[in-house]
Amino acid sequence: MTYVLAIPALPALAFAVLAPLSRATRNRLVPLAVAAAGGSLLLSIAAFAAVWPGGYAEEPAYHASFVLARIGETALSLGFQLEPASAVMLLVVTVVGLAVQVYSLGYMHREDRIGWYYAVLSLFTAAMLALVLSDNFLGLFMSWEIMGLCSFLLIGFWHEQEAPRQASMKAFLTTRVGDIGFMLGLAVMFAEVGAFDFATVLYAHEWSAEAATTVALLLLFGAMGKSAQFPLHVWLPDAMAGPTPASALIHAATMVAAGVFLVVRAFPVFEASGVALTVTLVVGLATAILAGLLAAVQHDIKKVLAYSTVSQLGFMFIALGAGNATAGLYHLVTHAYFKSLLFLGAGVIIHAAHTQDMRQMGGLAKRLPTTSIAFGAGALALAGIVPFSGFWSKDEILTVLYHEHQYVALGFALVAVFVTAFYVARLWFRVFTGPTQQAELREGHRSMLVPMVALAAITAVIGFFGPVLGDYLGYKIPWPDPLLAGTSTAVAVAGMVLGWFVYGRTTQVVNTRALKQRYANVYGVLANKLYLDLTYEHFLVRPYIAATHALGRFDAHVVDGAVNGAAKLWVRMSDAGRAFDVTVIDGLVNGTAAVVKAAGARVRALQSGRVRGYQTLVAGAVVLLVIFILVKGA
Amino acid sequence: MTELAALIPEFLVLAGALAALFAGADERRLGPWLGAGCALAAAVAVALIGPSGELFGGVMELDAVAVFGRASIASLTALWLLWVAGRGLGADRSREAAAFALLSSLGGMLMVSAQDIIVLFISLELSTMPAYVLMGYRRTDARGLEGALKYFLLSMLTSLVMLYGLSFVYGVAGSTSYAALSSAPPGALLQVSVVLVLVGMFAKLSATPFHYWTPDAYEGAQAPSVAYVSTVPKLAGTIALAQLLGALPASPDTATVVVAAAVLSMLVGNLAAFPQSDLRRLMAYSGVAHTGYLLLALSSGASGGTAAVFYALAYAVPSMAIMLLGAEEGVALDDLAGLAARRPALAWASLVWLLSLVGIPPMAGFFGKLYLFTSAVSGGQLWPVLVAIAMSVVSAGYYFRVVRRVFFGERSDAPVPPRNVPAAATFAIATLIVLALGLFASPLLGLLELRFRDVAVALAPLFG
Amino acid sequence: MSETLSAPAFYLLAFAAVGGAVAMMATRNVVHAAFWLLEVMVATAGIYLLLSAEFLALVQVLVYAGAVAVLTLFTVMLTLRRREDAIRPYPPAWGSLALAAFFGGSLLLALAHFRPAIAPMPDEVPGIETFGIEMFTTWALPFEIASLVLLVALVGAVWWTGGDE
Amino acid sequence: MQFPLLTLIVFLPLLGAVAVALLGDKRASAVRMTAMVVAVVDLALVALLVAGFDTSAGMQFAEKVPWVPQVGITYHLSVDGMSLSMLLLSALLTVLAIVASWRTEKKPALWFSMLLLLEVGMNGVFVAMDFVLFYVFWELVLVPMYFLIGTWGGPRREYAAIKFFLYTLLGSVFMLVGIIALYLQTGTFDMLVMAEAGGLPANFQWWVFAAFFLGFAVKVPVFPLHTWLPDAHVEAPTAASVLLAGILLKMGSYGFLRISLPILPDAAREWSGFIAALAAVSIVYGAALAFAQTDMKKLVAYSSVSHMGFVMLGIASLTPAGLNGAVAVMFSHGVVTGMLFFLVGMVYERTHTRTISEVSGLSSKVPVAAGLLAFASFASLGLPGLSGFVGEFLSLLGAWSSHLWPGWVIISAAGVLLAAAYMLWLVQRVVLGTPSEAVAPIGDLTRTEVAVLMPLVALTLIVGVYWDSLLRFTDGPVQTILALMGGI
Amino acid sequence: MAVGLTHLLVLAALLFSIGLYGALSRRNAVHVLMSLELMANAVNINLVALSRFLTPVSMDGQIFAVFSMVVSAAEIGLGLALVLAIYRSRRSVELDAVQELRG
Repeated sequence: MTYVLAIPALPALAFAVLAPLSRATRNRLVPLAVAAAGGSLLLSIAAFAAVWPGGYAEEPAYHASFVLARIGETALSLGFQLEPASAVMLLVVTVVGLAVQVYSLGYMHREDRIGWYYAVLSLFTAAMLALVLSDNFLGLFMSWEIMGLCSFLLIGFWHEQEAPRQASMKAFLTTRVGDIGFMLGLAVMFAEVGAFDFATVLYAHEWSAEAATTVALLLLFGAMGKSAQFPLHVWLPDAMAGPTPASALIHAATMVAAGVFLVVRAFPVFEASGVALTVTLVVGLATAILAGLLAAVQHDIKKVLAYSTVSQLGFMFIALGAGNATAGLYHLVTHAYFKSLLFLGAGVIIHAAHTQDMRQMGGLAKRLPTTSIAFGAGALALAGIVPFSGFWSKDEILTVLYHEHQYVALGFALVAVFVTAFYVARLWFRVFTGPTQQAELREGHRSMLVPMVALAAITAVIGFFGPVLGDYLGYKIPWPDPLLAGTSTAVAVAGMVLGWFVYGRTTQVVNTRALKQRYANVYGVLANKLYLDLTYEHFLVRPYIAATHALGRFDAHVVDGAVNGAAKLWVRMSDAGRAFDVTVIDGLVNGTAAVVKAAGARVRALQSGRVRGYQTLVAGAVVLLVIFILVKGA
Repeated sequence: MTELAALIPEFLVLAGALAALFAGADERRLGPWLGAGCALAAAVAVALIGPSGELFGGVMELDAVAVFGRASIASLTALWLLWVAGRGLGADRSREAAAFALLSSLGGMLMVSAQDIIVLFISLELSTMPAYVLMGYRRTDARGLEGALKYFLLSMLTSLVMLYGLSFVYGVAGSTSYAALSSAPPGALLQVSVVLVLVGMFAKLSATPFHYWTPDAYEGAQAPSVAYVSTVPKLAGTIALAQLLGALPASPDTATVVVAAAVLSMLVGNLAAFPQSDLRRLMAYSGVAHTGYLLLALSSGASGGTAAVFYALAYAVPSMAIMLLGAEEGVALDDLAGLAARRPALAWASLVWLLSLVGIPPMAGFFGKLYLFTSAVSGGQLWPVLVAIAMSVVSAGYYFRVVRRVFFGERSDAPVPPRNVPAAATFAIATLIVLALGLFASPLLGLLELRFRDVAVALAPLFG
Repeated sequence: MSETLSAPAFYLLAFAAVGGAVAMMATRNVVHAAFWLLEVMVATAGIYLLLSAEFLALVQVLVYAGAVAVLTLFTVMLTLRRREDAIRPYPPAWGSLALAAFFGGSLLLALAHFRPAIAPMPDEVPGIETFGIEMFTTWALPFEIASLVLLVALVGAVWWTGGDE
Repeated sequence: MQFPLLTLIVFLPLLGAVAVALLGDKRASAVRMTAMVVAVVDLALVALLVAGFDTSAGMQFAEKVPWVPQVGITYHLSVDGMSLSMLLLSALLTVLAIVASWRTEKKPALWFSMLLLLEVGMNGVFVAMDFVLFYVFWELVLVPMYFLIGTWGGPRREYAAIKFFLYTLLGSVFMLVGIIALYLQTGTFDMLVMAEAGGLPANFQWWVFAAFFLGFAVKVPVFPLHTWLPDAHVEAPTAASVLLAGILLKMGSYGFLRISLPILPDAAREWSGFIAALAAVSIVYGAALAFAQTDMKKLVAYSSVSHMGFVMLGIASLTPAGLNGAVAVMFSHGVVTGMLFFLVGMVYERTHTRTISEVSGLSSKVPVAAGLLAFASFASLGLPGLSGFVGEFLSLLGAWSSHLWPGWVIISAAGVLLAAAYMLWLVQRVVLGTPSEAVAPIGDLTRTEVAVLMPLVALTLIVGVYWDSLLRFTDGPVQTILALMGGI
Repeated sequence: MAVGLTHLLVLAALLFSIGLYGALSRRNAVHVLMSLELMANAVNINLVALSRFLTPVSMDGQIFAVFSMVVSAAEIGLGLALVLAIYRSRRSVELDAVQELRG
């Protein structure tokens, strides 16, 4: 089964070929990248099949590792393992990856740097595949960071403009805040266990609650950065400055889910801690609701989707926090498909409408039929409407909460469901219904539609395979409980109805502007993204920059100044040294002798030049020495 | 007769002095040439004859240190004369200068072998008196004479103080021989007289606070004279002082006096050298500073003596070379600007000398400092060593003011003196000595019978 | 020969010496000072005689009272452009006086503790013969060195006073 | 006696330096070729050494002959893996520096002979096992660097040169005191003998450690002894900057590893908390100052302070991972910062400015330079898969699992973020964006320039991907040091 | 009280101190030289007295005194020549006039 190694290797190879040659070849090598993605998909399917029927197994189906470094007795190794969870993730990544790559052929075909775009996309795919295959936390972290690099490069793809540049940096730095937690988590893990591989860390080691809590919380912090959980989510909406297909792949389907995947991987540690699970739950709930609310006030279609992603990731964290990793993973899978679908749809819409502002859109359903159908499937999945995939996985999360008797959390989760349905409806009605505002609206290119349709199909049917997937993962995913399913569907429908009521009717019944004014405080908070960016800006970034400049001055004036001051002092001292002859000794002797003319007034620096003065000094020194000796000897 | 044979080197030097004095016309500089030859021959003779026991009823003894001292004094004098033979002394005749230098060296050679205070005193005078004349060698130059007068008056004053001290030393010990000193009955008078003797030696070595004549005299003098006076008599004086201190009864108070002078010299010399713009004055203060290092070593017992002797040589050679460089290029620091462009080889040689004075390896100065600090620390003088070390960084500051001008300075109007083989040879030899003393110190130290190991006492009590 | 000296002779000579020295310092005329120095030298020669150092007394008179004093006087004369130059108003140099007093005082303090082992004078006082033998056997080398010192002084003096080129 | 390979490696450049100096400025091309050949041969000899090196054994290729037997000074050269990695770096960077400064027009003979002389000192420091010899090489480095900065540097070159000289001299004279004290205590100048013997009184160790600390910390440099560094770097010509950052700084941390830890173990333990604190401060302070710079070179210079902080953190941890990490950072920093300085120099040559705000949009104008600059930046900020990550990660690992206060480790970990901040800021401003006026007319890197950078790129990748390629050399010595320290 | 060694040593000390005072306070170079001469004289008295009372047989002190005389005579001779040379260039033997070199 060595071919498993080829799954990440193929896109990596594509990167290695494309990156240096991208400029020279423009788009001629792009098919190579697509082919590599396709190859990875085929191999992933093979790998998926090879693990079939899955279930719990002591040993992974495939395991390969090599030693990275030896430190004394300790060997740090990198390795790859194939087991059900990674096989599922392989499929998610390669499917979405291929879809995005094909879609990008159309979406990006006018770009000069399309070769570079594909190179980074391939590197990203390779890193993500390596991440899901990794058999240890170190390898996971390394791939994780490389994904961060790719994210940086893709967000800043249009680096000639200010916004993408800023956004890319913000994304990298914010996730790096989380990465500090990850790195420290690794350090603590190493101190505690002395190894990074899953087998040892998760199963062979007896975790104490404290150690487990420390590690788990640190890893969670890392996951929160990468998965854009509150309050580290601020980078994700900005990251929408990148090309839309890249957003679909990285900032919707895969990379942002890596945080969830990390928690899934480290789940035994979380379980050993307990506290960490609660924190995870709280974080998930907060994120799910707040991000949902934020999504409801955005006008930029991509930002709505971005906040939606944040919110949905919150759902995944809720599942994890509730103690069910499989449910989280399940939602990860379904979300990956439908959210990438939504992004791809948004890409077509943006191409067609030449704007991202929903207020300038409307009536697109008629002009973009295929897109609207595919987008609709995704939207319904997001809202959690039967039979689209989101329904099943979300329902599973609610079930878990119910079974775990987390009723309060369940209540909040239902609020989040409501909010989600509301903003989905808002989005839909704003964009697809109502009067058309643009004259020229064209459906997307075939290369863009095909992946969307494929993803829409998956979104439509995948929910029915939930139990099968559960079995594959070694965990039972039951069919939905009618009562709970009914409740959640009802909540969702209610949300959508509200959305229709506010945005959907041709004659505006609800004056949104009046509402905004009436609840200006609430709206203000939401419109300003909870003031988080401002808070970070004012309380972290600006003070830091100010501090660096202050330190710069400090360094130049105080630290260096101290040295220069010492040098000045030294120059003074050297003057003093010359003056020493006259001022100190001369003064001393003259004080005794009290005869040399105008001694005090003639304290010129330097040697006086007067030989009689010298003689007096010498005699004085002699006298002092003799007295010293006599006193000492006595 | 055998006793006189041991002094063949001294006779050679004397012969050189007389020959130089009476050598004919000055154009071909026969005097310096003859003198250089004799001095070199003397150095070789010293090495060939080697150490011998007591001579002339014990007033002298040619021990290893004396042999080293005589050989190095004679060699250094030969080196200096070689340069003088090449370049002369400007408008002045070089015959007398050569004779004076040789006579002074003769005094130095006798001084380092002295085992009797009478011999010590009289040879000290013999080594000093020609130096006055060399300082004021340009007899119509008011500044030179002023310097010489200051030198003379202070030197004579301190000589008399020393002589007075010596008279009491003789009185207390009942004999003028060194051998009797160590067994002299202790007492306040002995202590006082030893201090008076030290005053004389300090003044000759220009240690603070008896150094006042040094900067003025050097600045007034011609650079070649300074090159000689600042080095050879100091080397001789150091060795003589080492011998004398070795003979005196051990006294912590004496050590305190020496250390105090050492620390003061290091401070005043290094600090005052910094702002100087005249090379002679700079080297005068730097000489004061180096005297401080020497005294520091001398204050720490027998191994310190050896270290001081080594350091004195490691100081003398580059110092002489730098002053001779000043003689060729001008004594204002700015005169040296752009030397690297005009005379690159000389510039690089000067770098070697200056680095040696700073104490940068692998030059002789570094090893000198290494041995010196080692013996001083082992002698318990930790704080003075720290001062010395801090001051050696300060010294880098002013030596590098020279380096900076030599290498980075710009000067277009400077005349390039005509090629001169003896002068070039002088510089080359000086450079080689500086390097060789550092890299191949082993034979020399062997000669000095350095026994670092024996004095390598545990430092633990210091830190305990 | 006794271990003590004739007191009257000593005090007389000592008075002459110290008095001469004080007078030498007190006079404002450098020429007078030279003569007072001469007086001190002669008195010193007397003290040498008192100490049975006849040869030294002789040398003292010859070298100091003779050569040096004359030399000094010549120099004084040569460096006086006018008669008045010889006379300088000396303000009281209290500082120097204090230093000198401190020095002398300290020495006297040190001398107070000095308990030398006085050696008895042999019956036959070593005379000039012994002196000569000592000088030219044990001290032959220093003697030669001393002659070189004189040579240096001679050549040096000639160099400095010679030529006006 | 075996073939004196180490002597040859150390002193071959000296011969080269003399030869080059004798050739003189007029025969510039001969000068260059000679320098090049000597440096390349030296690198080849080091490669030979690497090939013949047995990673399972300790000190190898030893040469030991008495030098000044009266005092017990020996001519003792030897290598272990740690020395070897530094030696390789030194030989490699010298070759690259020579190539990169190929077209030096001002006094070429002096330039190349100083570069070679510098190599003598650098090589020597890493293989000398006798204190006096070590000190000789240590100080030998000062002189050529003084001239490299003072002759070919920027407008304030003389000031920067003398500042560099005096600062490091001040440090090293205190080191000399330490050496003397050790000698007097042990009666030998041989580092290895001293380390083996051990058993020095704790109080004594403390003072000697303090002396060595001053010497090494100035060189590293550790906050607050770092202020010579920015001046030196800004004024220094590119090749000198590369060697300064690449090798000279490492001499300090190498000193800690080779001398302070094994010979003064008790003091090292006692001081480790203090060193960790300074390391953490250096990391954050350096990063903060790097961020505040408007000059590219100064930014890179201050980043060195930050990176060397990780070295010190790893050393302070006194754990296998930490020490390995320290050496790894040393190596990686040499490679990566070398690369950065080369690139900044190459950009400067073209745009005649190093002001960040005046240079932008390199990527669309000079993609190769921009790509390599970005690559180096990411390596510098510690991206996994590139060499920078290896050491910093191991340092953190080691520091956490050590006795050190976790707060220092957390602060240091924050340095990873700050490194990203200033490096990305640089990338964002310089590499990305639209070409500025200064960038508009410039051309991309020449083949020679790319050739200079390629070995560094390769090393960055190799070490970053396969850590053991470096750590196999360092782990043995690290274990030896820790064993000499009496285990942890 | 019998006159003994101490008397002579005190006499010498007195003379030396007086000489020192003169050497420090006189402004005329020749006068200073004469004061120095006085000091040398004091030392010689010291030497001869010590010789007389402590080593009457070997007469080391007397020998020493002879050398001392020779040396100081030589010094004085040289010194006077120097003063003359200075006088020629400066037309003055005032020490305070000789202070061109300083610093």
